Amino acid sequence: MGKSIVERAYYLMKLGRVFEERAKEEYMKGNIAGFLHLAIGEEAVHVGATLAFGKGDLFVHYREHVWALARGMSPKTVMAELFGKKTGVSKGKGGSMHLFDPAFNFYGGNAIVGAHLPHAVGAAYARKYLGHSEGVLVAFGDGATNAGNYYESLNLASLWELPVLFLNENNFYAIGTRVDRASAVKELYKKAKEFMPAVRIDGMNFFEVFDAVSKAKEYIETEGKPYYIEALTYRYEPHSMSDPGDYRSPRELKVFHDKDPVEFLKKEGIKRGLLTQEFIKQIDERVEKEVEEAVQFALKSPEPEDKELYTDIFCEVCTDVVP
Amino acid sequence: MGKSIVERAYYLMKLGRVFEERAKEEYMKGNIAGFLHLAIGEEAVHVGATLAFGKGDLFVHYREHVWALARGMSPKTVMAELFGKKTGVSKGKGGSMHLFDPAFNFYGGNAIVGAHLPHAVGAAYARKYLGHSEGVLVAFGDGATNAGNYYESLNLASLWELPVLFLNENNFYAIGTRVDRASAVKELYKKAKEFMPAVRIDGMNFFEVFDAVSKAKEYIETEGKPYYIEALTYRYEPHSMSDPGDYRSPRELKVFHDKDPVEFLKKEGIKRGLLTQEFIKQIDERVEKEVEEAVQFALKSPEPEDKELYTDIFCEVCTDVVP
Amino acid sequence: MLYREALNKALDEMMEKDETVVILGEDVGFYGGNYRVTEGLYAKYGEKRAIDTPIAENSIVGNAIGMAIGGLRPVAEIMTVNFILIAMDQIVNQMAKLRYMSGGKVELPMVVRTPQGVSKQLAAQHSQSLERFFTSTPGLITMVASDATAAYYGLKYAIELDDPVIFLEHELLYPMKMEIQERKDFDPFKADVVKEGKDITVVSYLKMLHDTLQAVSVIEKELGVSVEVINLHSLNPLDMETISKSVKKTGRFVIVTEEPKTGSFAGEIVSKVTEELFYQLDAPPLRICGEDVPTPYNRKLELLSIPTPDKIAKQIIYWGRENGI
Amino acid sequence: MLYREALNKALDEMMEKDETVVILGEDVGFYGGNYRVTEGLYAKYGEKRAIDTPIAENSIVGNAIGMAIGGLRPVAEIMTVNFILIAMDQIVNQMAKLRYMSGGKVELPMVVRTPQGVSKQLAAQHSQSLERFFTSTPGLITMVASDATAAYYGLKYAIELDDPVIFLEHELLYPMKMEIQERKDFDPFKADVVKEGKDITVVSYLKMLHDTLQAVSVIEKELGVSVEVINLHSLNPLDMETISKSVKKTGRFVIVTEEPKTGSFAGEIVSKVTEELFYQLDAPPLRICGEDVPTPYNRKLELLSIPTPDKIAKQIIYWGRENGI
Ligand SMILES: Cc1ncc(C[n+]2csc(CCOP(=O)(O)OP(=O)(O)O)c2C)c(N)n1
Ligand SMILES: Cc1ncc(C[n+]2csc(CCOP(=O)(O)OP(=O)(O)O)c2C)c(N)n1
Ligand SMILES: [Mg+2]
Ligand SMILES: [Mg+2]
Repeated sequence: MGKSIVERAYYLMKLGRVFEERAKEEYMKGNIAGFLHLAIGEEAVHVGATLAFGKGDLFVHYREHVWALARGMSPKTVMAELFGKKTGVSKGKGGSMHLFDPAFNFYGGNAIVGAHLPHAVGAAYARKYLGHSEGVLVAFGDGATNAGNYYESLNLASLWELPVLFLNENNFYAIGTRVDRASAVKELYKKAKEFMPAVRIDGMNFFEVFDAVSKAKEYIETEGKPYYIEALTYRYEPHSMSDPGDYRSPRELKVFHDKDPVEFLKKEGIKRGLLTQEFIKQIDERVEKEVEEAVQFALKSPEPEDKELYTDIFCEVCTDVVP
Repeated sequence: MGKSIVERAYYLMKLGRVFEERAKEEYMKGNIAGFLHLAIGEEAVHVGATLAFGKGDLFVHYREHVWALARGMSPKTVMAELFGKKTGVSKGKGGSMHLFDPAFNFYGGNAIVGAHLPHAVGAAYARKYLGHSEGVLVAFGDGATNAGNYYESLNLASLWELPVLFLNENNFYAIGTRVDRASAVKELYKKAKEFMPAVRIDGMNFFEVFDAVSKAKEYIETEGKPYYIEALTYRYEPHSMSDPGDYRSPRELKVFHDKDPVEFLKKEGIKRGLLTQEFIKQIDERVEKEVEEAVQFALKSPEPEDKELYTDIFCEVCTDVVP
Repeated sequence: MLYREALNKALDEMMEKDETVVILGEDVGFYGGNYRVTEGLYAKYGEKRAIDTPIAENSIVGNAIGMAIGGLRPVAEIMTVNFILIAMDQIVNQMAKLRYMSGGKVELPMVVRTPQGVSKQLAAQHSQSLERFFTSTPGLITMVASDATAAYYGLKYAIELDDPVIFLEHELLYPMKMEIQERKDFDPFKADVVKEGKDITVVSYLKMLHDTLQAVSVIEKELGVSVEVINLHSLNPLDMETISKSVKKTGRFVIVTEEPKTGSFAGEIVSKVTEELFYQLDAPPLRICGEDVPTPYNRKLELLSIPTPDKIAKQIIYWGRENGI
Repeated sequence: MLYREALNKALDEMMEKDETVVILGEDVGFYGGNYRVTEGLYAKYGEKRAIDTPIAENSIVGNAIGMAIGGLRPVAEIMTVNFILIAMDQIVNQMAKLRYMSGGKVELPMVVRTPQGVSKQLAAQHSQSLERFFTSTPGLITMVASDATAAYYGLKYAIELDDPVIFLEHELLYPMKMEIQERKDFDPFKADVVKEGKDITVVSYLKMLHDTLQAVSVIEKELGVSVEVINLHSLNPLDMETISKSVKKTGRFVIVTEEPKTGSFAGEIVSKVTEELFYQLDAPPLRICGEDVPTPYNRKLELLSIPTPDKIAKQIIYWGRENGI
């Protein structure tokens, strides 16, 4: 793995971490509201996968700030969206759970568990039909693997031979329900393996994620068929800001904190000679600054105008006819 | 296998066959309307499974006349239902697709593909909770195995350890779509085997069906866990009376006609000394008579009264308050 | 030509013209469609454009959304409206809302076509009209095709539109003989006054429009009035202008739909009319709708559960007399 | 006590009394419920009676139907109404129709509880009111719990009823302090006149009832009238008797709901009132509802999208003046 990729990864993982820690603060101050789902602890999956995957479409769920930042979306417009401002990526209409930007092939931010899987399958169909070479990545939680959408999507991607990478972020919990209390098959990737190659990886380890996704990308784009990765990861924070999160033991938390993906990348990067203390320091400072700027940008941005309530429902033709 | 069971099986399979052939005629005469789905060719599955399964709840789909007859429901009230008469099992309100009779633990007749699977899971939960010893059998087509309901039900029956026998009647077609054009996994039972023991059997062979279901019943009722059987079978008729059915080759039809389950049982029964020509002749005559009686009963039965339009929507309490 | 052939012609022409138009659904390809609406398109455009799907309605709509995101103009068929209930999340939470919640960044040029209504003895789970679910969802366009002209031009219009459209057909209209009238300027958002009159305004669509038209002469004769009949092509947005103009003239409003009355889309029109035209109304508005029951299998009961030409006439005549018309 | 505690008390008492009562849903057991409505029940009744399910709403409702068939009285929780869209087939095609299509042979004593409404900045996919989908489906009872009394008695009533009930709560009411009034004779099918008045009838329920009550004194002062407020406990069946009596007295009708106006349940009530009481009405009926938009995240826009006490007052005052009240 090249030095520049690891450097980029460190920057993005740190950016994600600091961005989200700050979002949490801003939530407590009342600048952000609604559901705020933090991915702190899951950065290796979000950043590793995004970097390895290249430019293909991303479909993710409501826990998506780090995905968006890793994709290159600006911390400013993402933060502004969390603040509900006009300058937000979704004009302040979507909020934390609904970041969208086709310019970055970034399609949500979906808040209905599993509902974006069929979108990813359809998009892969379209891209393949139109002769694009890039595949589609869809990420979803352990909780999403027990519902119909999931299963139908595995079948269709396989049946139609579509270049979809199913990335299952198994963080062991769906709100308060531990994975084994919801899924009869405890190793989730096994629920996919009749349909496509399926593997399980350590999602706390950037290198492992990057390699697995690189390999998967290669497979889906050359074979034109789907692939499945179950990445074991952990969210350090409760499900959302309104969850007490008291269903997890301190012991379990410690096990995963000891595997902190940002710390791991730092240590391992230095060990492999791909990162330096100097570089890390620089990045840490840069990230603090960027996040501060993002918050300032969001704070200073205007609210959407009242008339925005009625825009973006329909295209022009229909907007004209709707009373 | 005892002689009496084989005799009973022959009677029921023949009854099913003649009943449905007659239903088809009556449909053409205009005495039956709507969707009429015939199970001609599938009798070994319906009768074999019902006889082996004992008294536990049955949940089946719209192709259910033979299931109902095998369960012991009267050809008269079933035929009357097809005629839409007051004396029908569902008072003429359900028709061919909706035969229900809790007195026989018979719960449909559901016309939404796959929608009855969650009912079977819930019923098994209730029965187990209430301490019943009998399991629940749910039958469904190959077409039902590609949708969410199916998958969720496999997971739940396994997760909750419920005595459900999933009986997949793979007749190779969902209306005009051949099984391999809809399911990425071509051997359907493999889609269940991460969740429970799953086997594939020859559904044209009564003996094989009876044995497999007996074994499955034993398993679910002693282990309190689900089991899966994929029975390969064939519907000789088109999907329903409104389907031209021209998507299947004469060659394919011949292959399966050569395995006619009624003929097979006859031949094999005689060979094994479990049936006699004499007995068969008696039964054939009896069945003709019973079906004729059923038709006469249906013909002579009255239409439901007009006021029936508004009954059976709510229980008494609510019926009183609804304007 | 048959009504269903008008739909087929619309699909064929759009697919011919624009290779991003694809159709998908259960048995729409190789089999030619359960009601033969998509007949011939598989042979002509191949399996990549006439896409057979498994029985998985939630995916059909969800996949169509993804296809629209990915640059296609999908036309999804849900075999009958009864099965669309499985896809309600994709329709209400996704299809209708993605544009809005993305601040306008995600556009979904897609159509979900489906036939609805009470056909003949298909019983409760196969005999429903559900326009109320779509018309009450902000973000959806709900069109109806009551005749071959609306079927042909309306469907083409829907496919060309950049918004998600629910396009409702009626099972009993498919085999009906009708001609497509030359209507280059067809605008689904303008209702048609199919019969002029000056005393009673009757609005309807789909099969009920035809039943209403059959009832008109009896009503006119019995009440000694002239009836104006309006045919809607779009239920939401609704052409209140045409309705309003008519009601201002007649002072009396009737809506005929097949949905069960309580909670029906008919109630929405009645509310709009009452709110806007209260002082112009000379009689209470009348809804002629299906009964508030699941549809029974028995034919006699089934016919009791929905309006028929005879019942439409009787109810309007009764109401007319009660209200001094 | 809190509103949500009234619900908890109802569940607890019913589970205590009848061991066939079970609850099921996402996080209802071990976790105690997303809104803590089911808190403590897992500890008290065990995992077989406070059943945690995977995220599979269609199964939750479908399983509950099966449980009811199998001899239990299940109370299913759908975490929020937004997710019930995934279960619409089970609700509309199964739960509502099984009794009818079986000729009365299958009885479903079951409740599906779910909170709805616009909470605070949860955006389009998590901020909806969907009573129109249930109230327009023949075969379903739709109850609403607008206060602790209706929550407690209403839920117990629903659980004891032999029919399938959709029981709607409101997310913003959960943490509100209220007392359960002693109402042994509580009948959800009778609406309550919560405030008497003689000039305007205002009907509402759930959160909007509270907003309406807040608006009343301003309205009364500004218009110099007295307002009668009716609180519904059941939307279908609907207690038209109480509404009718009130409108006959006041001659003026207003309905306040949170649903987007077009196609709302409010429209159904307006239609019923207009049909039945046309000649008693002195002014056009008024619907105060949510706007016809998906719910935006931004707080200012969100508040523009739904009625508030202030807007309710303004709209009624404006309408009153326009119509000479
Ligand atoms: C269909 C649906 N049901 C319920 C919810 C409420 N809900 C939001 S997140 C969540 C848990 C999802 O867990 P998982 O898929 O593991 O993702 P994670 O939150 O762990 O990233 C639930 C139940 C929802 N948003 N959508
Ligand atoms: C959810 C749903 N979608 C579509 C249909 C229309 N439909 C009725 S039967 C059928 C085919 C079912 O095939 P299969 O499950 O193999 O059962 P079979 O008819 O072969 O017994 C379809 C698509 C339906 N009834 N329900
Ligand atoms: Mg999780
Ligand atoms: Mg089949």
